[in-house]
Amino acid sequence: MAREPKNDPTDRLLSLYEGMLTIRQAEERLKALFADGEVPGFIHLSIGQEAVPVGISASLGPADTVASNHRGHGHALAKGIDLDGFFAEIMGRDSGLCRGRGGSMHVADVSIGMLGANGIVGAGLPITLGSALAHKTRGTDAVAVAYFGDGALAEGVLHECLNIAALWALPMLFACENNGWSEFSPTDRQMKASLKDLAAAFSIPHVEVDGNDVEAVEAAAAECIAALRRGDGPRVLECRTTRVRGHFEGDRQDYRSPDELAGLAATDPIARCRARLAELGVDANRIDAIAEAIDRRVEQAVANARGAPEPSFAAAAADVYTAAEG
Amino acid sequence: MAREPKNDPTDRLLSLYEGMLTIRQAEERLKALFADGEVPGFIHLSIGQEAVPVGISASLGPADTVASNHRGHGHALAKGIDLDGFFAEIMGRDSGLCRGRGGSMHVADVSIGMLGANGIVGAGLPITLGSALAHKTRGTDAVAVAYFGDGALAEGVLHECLNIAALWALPMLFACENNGWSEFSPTDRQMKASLKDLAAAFSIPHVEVDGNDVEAVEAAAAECIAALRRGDGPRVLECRTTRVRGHFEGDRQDYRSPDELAGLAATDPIARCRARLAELGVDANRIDAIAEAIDRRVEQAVANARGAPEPSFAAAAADVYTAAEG
Amino acid sequence: MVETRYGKAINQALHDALAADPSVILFGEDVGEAGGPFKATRGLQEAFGAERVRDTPISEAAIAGMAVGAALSGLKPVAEIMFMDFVTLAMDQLVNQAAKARFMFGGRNSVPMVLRTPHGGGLSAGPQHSQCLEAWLAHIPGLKVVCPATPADAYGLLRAAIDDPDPVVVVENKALYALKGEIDDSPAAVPIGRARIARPGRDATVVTYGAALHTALQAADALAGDGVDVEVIDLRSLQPWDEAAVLASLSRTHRLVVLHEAVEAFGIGAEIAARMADVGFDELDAPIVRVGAPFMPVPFAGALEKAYLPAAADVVAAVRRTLE
Amino acid sequence: MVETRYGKAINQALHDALAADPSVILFGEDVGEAGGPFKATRGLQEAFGAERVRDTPISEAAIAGMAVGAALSGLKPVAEIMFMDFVTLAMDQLVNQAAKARFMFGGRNSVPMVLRTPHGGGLSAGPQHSQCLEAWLAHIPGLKVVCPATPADAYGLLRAAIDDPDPVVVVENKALYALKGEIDDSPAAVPIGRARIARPGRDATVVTYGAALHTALQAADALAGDGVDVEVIDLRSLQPWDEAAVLASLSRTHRLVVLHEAVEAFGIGAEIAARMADVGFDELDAPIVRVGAPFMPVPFAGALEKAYLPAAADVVAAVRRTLE
Ligand SMILES: Cc1ncc(C[n+]2csc(CCOP(=O)(O)OP(=O)(O)O)c2C)c(N)n1
Ligand SMILES: Cc1ncc(C[n+]2csc(CCOP(=O)(O)OP(=O)(O)O)c2C)c(N)n1
Ligand SMILES: [Mg+2]
Ligand SMILES: [Mg+2]
Repeated sequence: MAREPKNDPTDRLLSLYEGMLTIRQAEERLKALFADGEVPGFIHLSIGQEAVPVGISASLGPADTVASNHRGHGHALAKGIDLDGFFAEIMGRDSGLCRGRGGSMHVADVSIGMLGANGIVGAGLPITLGSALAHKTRGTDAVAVAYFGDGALAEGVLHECLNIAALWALPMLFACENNGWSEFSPTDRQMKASLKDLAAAFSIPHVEVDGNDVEAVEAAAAECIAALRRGDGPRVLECRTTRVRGHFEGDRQDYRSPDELAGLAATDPIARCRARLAELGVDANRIDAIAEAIDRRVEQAVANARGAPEPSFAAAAADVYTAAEG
Repeated sequence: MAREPKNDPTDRLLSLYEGMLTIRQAEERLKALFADGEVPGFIHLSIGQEAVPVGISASLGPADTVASNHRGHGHALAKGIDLDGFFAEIMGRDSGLCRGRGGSMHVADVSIGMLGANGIVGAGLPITLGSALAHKTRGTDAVAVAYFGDGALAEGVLHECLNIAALWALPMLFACENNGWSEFSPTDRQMKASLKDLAAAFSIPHVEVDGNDVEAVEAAAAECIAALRRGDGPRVLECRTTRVRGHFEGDRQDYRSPDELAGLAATDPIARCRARLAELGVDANRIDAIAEAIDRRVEQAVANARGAPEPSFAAAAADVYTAAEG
Repeated sequence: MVETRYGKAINQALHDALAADPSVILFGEDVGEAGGPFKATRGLQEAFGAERVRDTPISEAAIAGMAVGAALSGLKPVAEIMFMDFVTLAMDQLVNQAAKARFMFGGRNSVPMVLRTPHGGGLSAGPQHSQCLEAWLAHIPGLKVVCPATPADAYGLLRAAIDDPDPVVVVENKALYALKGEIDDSPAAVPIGRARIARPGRDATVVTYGAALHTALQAADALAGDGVDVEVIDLRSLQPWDEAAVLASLSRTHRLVVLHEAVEAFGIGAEIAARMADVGFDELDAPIVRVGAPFMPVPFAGALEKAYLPAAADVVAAVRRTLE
Repeated sequence: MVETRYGKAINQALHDALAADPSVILFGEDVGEAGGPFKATRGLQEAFGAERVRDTPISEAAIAGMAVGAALSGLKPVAEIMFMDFVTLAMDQLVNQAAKARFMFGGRNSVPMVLRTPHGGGLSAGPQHSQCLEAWLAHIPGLKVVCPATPADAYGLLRAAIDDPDPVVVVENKALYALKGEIDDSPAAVPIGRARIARPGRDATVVTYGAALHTALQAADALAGDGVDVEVIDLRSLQPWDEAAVLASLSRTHRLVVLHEAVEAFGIGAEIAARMADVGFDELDAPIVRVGAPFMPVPFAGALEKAYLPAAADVVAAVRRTLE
């Protein structure tokens, strides 16, 4: 996606809208494909959380890096990962970004700075730290973003990374998607400390934002990332957001109250963005055209994936190590 | 040692003095034995830090548990570990508390609640957490104490333990010996967060105390431990103290400024305690008699260790697992 | 005898252990209210209360360490690590603490803890949710490791693990949770360290454990059709493992294949083969052949994972090689 | 040729790598100003600055993870874990991230990182500062593992590791840091995966690596006095290991002993023996005998540790067993 900076505010918002809708429609498609048995394994959908990566990625360029977690589709797409490769990967085809070896929890494209979704809660944090260290050591103004959930707050490695990032003033953005849930448990039963207080303990500026308001996320992220590029040291951006679907597809969410489930639609970042576009006087047809274009693009990606060959076992075996030269 | 509570304040202080001096004289003896090649391996002396475990242990009974770190001689002795077994262990004899298998970094006596010194920085923390969980689950009013240094603040497991202890209101005392050093580096180059701020983030009451003032440590620890016994949840006790010797014996401490090294004597908790005893009118002969008694006891322990047999390899091999019954 | 599922047998073992001994407690991520990621702990918090069946934060190092500390302080904790891939976060406590505390403290105390964790592929769970890392643990003096292949053993080995005074890692296989099998009405503990002849035979021995047992039995059926009579040994315990049983079988068949789902190189099978190439050398009439996963991470796509997992055909080929 | 020490050779390799390639950086606990716990990094921060030679906090998981991230972002990090026992805190990043990133991301990138860490006993450092855990790493597809036995290899394998596009763990031996040996004036990298015949011989093969090489050579000397001519193979690399070299030697001597300091059970030697019991079966004239540490934690007391460590006499006895 890697959107060009748009100067006109309406164009900017349309671009953010398109970014979010791309993730949404891709995931809605995955949801259906999963239900139909065309997607194997576990998939964790980020439906309802799209504003976070789209808002953040608006300030990122190809030299910037991001590392993600198990709920990484949005992070990857917003960073500009190829949609064909994305679907093909999750559907387990040879044309997948990872040639079908990683699947949903490992979509990656290091060539554009997407250092991978991750199946290990918290593991993206030190990887991002190292990436930020590389940016700083190489003297570029690139930044590194770690996406993680509120559940990951309990992992010790977060503490290690907050400390080192602060100590060395690394250009790292700690981007927390706080959706209130850690799998099947509300995070407030798992975490005694808030990220705000933890960040404060390490003297890292913490910004909290309504993670379902893409404009707010964009603005907050832009400020954080500008600070990183100036060499001001790490920032924490905590985005309050909403997990709409189960922890993974197939999770019936019995543990959530009917009231909570009923209220989810109201928080939808895409509906909010659309309302805002309408306020700004954008024509409904123009907005609908975006959805249609995405739909065609997604269907094309699905069709391409369906038509792609199964991954090659021999190629996989040959890729455990780098082939010797010569 | 496991001193009886003394009601008379002078007697109390004498008892604390004796506790500290026992550790000091034992370690001074170890220092000489190490220099003479009678102690193998690495030893980390706590000379200058004796007030911390002695002050804390004044509130502990045999049902309470402590876990320690690499600099654990004082923690172990203050908890009441047997002096003969202590010397024999560190000198690698069969009569050692661990039958010569652990050495200085592993002195332990689980039967009196000393869950071991530890060679892994931070590792005593979750062990203490589990011990506190056991106390709580079993419905006793016992408490669990983790001794750790300021260098351990950087380990992620501290964060995990602060969180769980707070979340479950476990009777755990986080006893930090902040001596300003992590091996050969000043800790302020390694840690961006203070323990105070970390504790605050988890809503754990934090008490800071002059760790070289045994009365102050005793008073602060008594309050913390009373709170634990009441079921009020964990406490952090941060003791500012002074590492007098090198990180381990043999470390020449080139990295410390001559000024700093020259100033170390002034912080000596034992000298301070002795001055206080003099103030209280305790006769110098009575004080000196304590030193002499300890000296005899230590020499006896050394002589016993020297006379003890080498550890048995067959017995060691047989102790990897519990022998099957019957 | 009743029929039950592997996952249900685990649940029953935990239930019976909690009921039998107040010092048994359970903790892990989502093991309480949610009943566990694979439902193995379903209903236990309801039955025994939130003090004895605890949901933890996502803190694997602390989970393992808590088990050590609780075990040193009078409890018998049964901790869960949700996927075996995540024991990578708990190795210090398992290896440097749990395994060594008894030896290192002079043999005067033990560490009666259990760590349950599922390994194995077949669910397209990808490279970080499918690994079989049991060889690491078997290499560590002071740990015991068991790996049940059937519902009856899932019950019996877990009860034995909880009764055991030393730290035991119970490695379950994700693909087996739904497996049905017979179990006694009042099932007993299955002694740790003893293998089972899952199928007697005279022509060659296949030693295996865990889910691969079923692959071995399939292969044995196929070979039986061709008149080759394979003995299948289910190790059940990996540390200690039943060297005598393997040697006895080899002494009858003189041909040995070792099979597991874990990566072949440096896996459990290496030790068994190496040991038999020493103490069983005179009994060997053929090369010892190992069948295990190839040297690559567990791939995600169905086609790749299927090619990755050792199959009955591989075992058949291996047995044939020993008969050449 | 000059004489240098093992520790000094490591220092020189790091120095030369830092000088040769600006993308090489070093980090670890006290590796900078203090020059490393074993002085292997002495002077490097002074020479190359605190940006390229960094002292880290005591955060092993972050150290390993930083190496992964830096390697994915254009650098060639060389991280240090102070004692191999502490890799227990870094296994997720090594095993789930570093090892898998290339495969898992479709083979489109590599992870050119090095992790240096010392193993081994002999210093009465006790059960948590002496372990040899290399078999764990050798079991993990995607990692390479080397273990130099001499100053020349300490230099050459480390240079090769830093040049290698994939993650390499360089396992040093604490007891060897002071060892002296010859090294070229302009030493070159030593290719990963190739063994070396440390001593040619006809009667039996002893395969070993690391500090145990010197034990093997001692044993060979003793046996030579009795007219037994032992070939000693220094593996140098453990993953990949040089199967062809071992098989070639076995095909000459027909007798095999595998020796290492690590615990015998489920150690590196198990794989080598298992493999030879398969591909080398027809060459074997005797049982394959392994010599390794007994199944117990590394004990502290001098007398215990001495009895614990495999000695030349054990190797002599093992070779004799293959000749019976
Ligand atoms: C180390 C580790 N522990 C446990 C898990 C299992 N797990 C996967 S996601 C998850 C909850 C994560 O919650 P959060 O970080 O808030 O992300 P969310 O799912 O809410 O987006 C857990 C426990 C894991 N994948 N890795
Ligand atoms: C996990 C781990 N990392 C590193 C070390 C090496 N080490 C031993 S003590 C120490 C410094 C500890 O500093 P602190 O906790 O402040 O204790 P102090 O020595 O000051 O008493 C280090 C880095 C270790 N033993 N364990
Ligand atoms: Mg969440
Ligand atoms: Mg300190």
